Order: sequence, then structure tokens, then C-alpha cells
Amino acid sequence: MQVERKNGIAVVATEERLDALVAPDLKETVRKLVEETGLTKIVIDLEKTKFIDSSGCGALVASLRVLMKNSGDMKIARPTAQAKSLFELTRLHRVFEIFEDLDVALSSFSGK
Amino acid sequence: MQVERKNGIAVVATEERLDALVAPDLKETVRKLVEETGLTKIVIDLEKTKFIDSSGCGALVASLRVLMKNSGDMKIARPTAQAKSLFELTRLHRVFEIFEDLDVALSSFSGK
Amino acid sequence: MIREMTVKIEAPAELMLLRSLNAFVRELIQQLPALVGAEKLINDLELVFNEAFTNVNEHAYPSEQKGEVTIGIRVGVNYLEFRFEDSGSGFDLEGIDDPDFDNPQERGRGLWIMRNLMDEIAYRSAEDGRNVLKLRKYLDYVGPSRHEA
Amino acid sequence: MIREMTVKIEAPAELMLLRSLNAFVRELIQQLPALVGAEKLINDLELVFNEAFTNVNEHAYPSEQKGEVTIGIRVGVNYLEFRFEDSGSGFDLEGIDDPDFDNPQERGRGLWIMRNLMDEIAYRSAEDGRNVLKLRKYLDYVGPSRHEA
Ligand SMILES: Nc1ncnc2c1ncn2[C@@H]1O[C@H](COP(=O)(O)OP(=O)(O)O)[C@@H](O)[C@H]1O
Ligand SMILES: Nc1ncnc2c1ncn2[C@@H]1O[C@H](COP(=O)(O)OP(=O)(O)O)[C@@H](O)[C@H]1O
Repeated sequence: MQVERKNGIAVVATEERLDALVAPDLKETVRKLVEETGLTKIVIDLEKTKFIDSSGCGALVASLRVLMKNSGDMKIARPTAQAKSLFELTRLHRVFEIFEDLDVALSSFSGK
Repeated sequence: MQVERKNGIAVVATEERLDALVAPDLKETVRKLVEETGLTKIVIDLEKTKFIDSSGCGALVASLRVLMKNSGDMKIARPTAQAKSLFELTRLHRVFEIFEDLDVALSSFSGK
Repeated sequence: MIREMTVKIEAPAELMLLRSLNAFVRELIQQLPALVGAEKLINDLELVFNEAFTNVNEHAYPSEQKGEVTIGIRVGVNYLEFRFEDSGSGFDLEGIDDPDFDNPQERGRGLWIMRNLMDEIAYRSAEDGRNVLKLRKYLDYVGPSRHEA
Repeated sequence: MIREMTVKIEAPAELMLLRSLNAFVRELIQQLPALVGAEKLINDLELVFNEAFTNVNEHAYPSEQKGEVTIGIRVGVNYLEFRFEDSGSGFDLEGIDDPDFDNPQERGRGLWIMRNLMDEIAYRSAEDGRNVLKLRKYLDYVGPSRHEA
């Protein structure tokens, strides 16, 4: 997992697999960002993530909650075909704001 | 497996794995080249082959024999680290002519 | 070439095995004539396998005392079947509700995924303390082996 | 995290399983603390596994009647062990010569590879018709689990 900052927004780029092995790391990363840096606007960049499962989805839901509770928000960028199809199956495509383009995901925060 | 012709030399590019599953194909490809096209100068391009085993080595030895019997020759180009280390372990580095560069492998035929 | 076959794997229900087992299943099924090139279906089957293994890892046994799982992978003439057998607590499959889509929770999507992506799902807690989850997907068989089988 | 563990796989000795089993082993061992980043050693161990499976496929049973193989993969505190069990013809390991390096043949490199890359190799044909090849490599254990084990 890689974290970068861009104009007060954190971009968290997940690895090839977002499964039960790393879902706790994602939650922990987001929790720390909020608690330690005060950043509450986060883009999860799924470009490299060829495989996401229910644990990965769970970590995203948990992260969104933490951010919303802290008056922030979470956007998802560049989901692969596998991720998109899982979000649809689990109806999370109605819960997450999803962008095909990373820059658009980033600029989507500025309206707020 | 991909076969290309360059100036009367056949370049056979092997796939990611050269194991018992595909070793028979390699032998068959070389046999057909000799029998059907009369080409007896062949470069085996291992660039993409991340994994070769004893069956792959066996197919290379068999191919070399067929070519030599038909007054041709076989060169090996661009072995990966795994292939080089297996050739050394099996002493085939003394049997095969091995080139790091595909063009050098090709031009090595012209002296003959 | 391809015939019916069954592979049985006995292993501790450790998360450490999740990705290697997934890799095994993926490599195996993508060679099946009915699945060659069917990326979406291969992904779905890998995901289902992954969910079932994760569930045994997370729910079958108390957390510090991971037990064993016996996994069966059966390539049938026209289907693929996964079996997950544990000797843990067991649960009531019929009693598990669909996820709450309007109020999304962190957990509870595994069985939904399995139910939706597979054609058959069955769970049995046997008297002897063995629980078996059976997941089956029918595949359009292509290739010569139907006749051989 | 990592403890000693054993995985047992029962499968037909079919070539179709070669790559999926290799993928399983590779994914598994590359997570072992002693092997993280040790590309050469991971390659060697995958190759040995591959040779042993290929041998059961090619030699244990008559060609049109592939039997079963039982594979054990054991992660010990300081070693990795592969076991290949078949109920085929069996052979005399000690009687197998090294390859003829001066007059290279098409076959006969598998056992040479296994002998050279592993620390221990043992073969036993039991009375009950079961043959077991045992291959062991000692690994420098790194990480916390030695003490836990
Ligand atoms: N192998 C199992 N052993 C015991 N309980 C299980 C098993 N698999 C699933 N369950 C039960 O079913 C519930 C729902 O599972 P699932 O839909 O996969 O969601 P999650 O795993 O996120 O809780 C689990 O919380 C657990 O109580
Ligand atoms: N599992 C096995 N069952 C029966 N015979 C075997 C087995 N493994 C190896 N052998 C015998 O040992 C010989 C040498 O094996 P190996 O060095 O791997 O070379 P190759 O497989 O190319 O012949 C084989 O030709 C075979 O006769």
C-alpha cells in the first residue's frame, strides 16, 4: 500500500490483491491518516488491484465510515473490471463514489 | 511458441514456461521446420521463459541433435537467470552456444 | 485430454494459505476447455473459492486455535465443484440474511457472493462434527472429453 | 505468525496439474520469512517440486492409466520438505546414475537436479506398494516464529 498526498488529499494506492490478508492494513492506514495527520479526504486508487474480495470491500466500507464520521469523504479511483463487477454484485457501486480517472477523483473534492 | 524467419534462420521464441507440458511442442516445431521447410539453422529465444525444467532441457538437447544430424545448428539467445542457472547445473552451458543478444546469435551463423 | 478429476487438499485453515490456494485454483481452472479465455467466470470462481476459505479461516475455529480444512476441487464433465470441510462450530446457512444494502456493514458479503455466483450451494453439519459447504457451478462443456468421460 | 505446517494434496498424477501445483508451492514458499526475496532459492525449490511431480506423472504409472499422487509439503521450523507418494512401479534411487555430461541425452536430469538442489533426498518403496520420495531443504530461519514454534 502506498500513500501520497496531493493538495490536502491522501491517495492510497492498494496492491495487486485486496483480500483478508491486507484488509486490516487498509483500515489501519486510513485510521492513522485521520488520527495522526488529520487528513479526512482520501482517494483509494485501485488501479493495481486485480483482485478484491468481501474483506477488501469491508475495509473500504469501514474506511468510508471513519472518514464520514470525521466530516471527510472517500472516493474510489480506477477500479479494475473485477472490482467494478464485485461492487455491482454487492451494491456498493451505489455507496461509493467511483471515478475512472484519478485526477477527476481528486478534483471531485474541491466542490465541497 | 512463436516462429519467425530471419535471413534463412528460424527464431523460435518459447513461452513463459518450458516444461513437460510444452516440451513436446518444441521438439515437434523444430522437427517440422527441418522436415517441411528445410531450415536447419535455429535460434531458440528464451527471453520470455521465466521457468525451464529438465523436460525443457531435454527438448533443447533433442532439437540440437536433429539439427546437427541435418548439418544445421542451434543457438540459444537471451536465457533468463533461471535458465542460465539450470544450464550450468546440468552442464548444458558447455553443450549449447548461448548468446545474451539475439542479433549476435543470428549473426553467429554467418561464419559457417 | 481433460477428464473428470478430483483434487483433495488438507491444510490448516491459515490465512497464510489463502493466496497460494487461490493461485492453485486459478491456474487449474483456466486450463479447463469451458473456461479458457473466460476471464470473468474465472475471476468469479476464484472469488468464491477465496470467500469460502476465508470463512473457514475466520469463523470455523476460535481465533488462536486454527483447525484444519479439507478442500475438494472436483472437475466434473459439466461442472466445477468446491467442497470445504471443517470440524468447527458450524452455522445455519439458511439463517444467514442477505446483506443490508441500505445500511452497508463491514461484514456479511461472503455468502451473498457465493450464492449469487454459483449455481448450487449446500451446507451440512454432520453428527460427527464435520461441516461441509458444497459449491457448484455448471459449465458448458466444450472439447472432446465429454465423449471420453 | 508463520508456524510449522503441513499441507497434503491428493490428486491424479496428471500433467494438467503441474502448473497449478507449482503455482501453489511458489506462492506458499515465497511468503516464508527465510525465503522472502530469495528469488534463486524459490526458483530452485519450485524446480525440484516440478521435477518430482513430473517424474510421478511420467514414470510411476503405465501411460494410459495415471494413478494418484499424494503430495506433502511441510514447512518445518528450519526446513522445507516435499513428499511425493505414489503406488506405482517404484524404482531404485541408488541405481540411477548421474547424467552423461560428455554425451548429453534427452532425459535423465531430473534426479540430478533434485539431488543437487536439496539437502536430503530419500526414497522408499514400502511393502504395501506405496513409494515415497522425500526431499528436504534446510532454511535459515529468520523472523519471530522460531520461538513460538
Ligand atoms: N465455515 C464457517 N463456520 C462457521 N460459521 C460460518 C462459516 N462460514 C460462514 N459462517 C457464518 O456466516 C456468517 C456470514 O458469513 P459471510 O456472509 O461470509 O460474511 P462475513 O464472513 O463477512 O461475516 C459469518 O459471520 C459466520 O457467522
Ligand atoms: N516416481 C517414479 N516412479 C518410477 N520411476 C521413477 C520415478 N521417478 C524417477 N524414476 C526413474 O528414474 C529415472 C531417472 O529419472 P530422472 O533423473 O528424473 O530423469 P527422466 O525423468 O528424464 O528419465 C526415470 O527414467 C525412471 O526410470
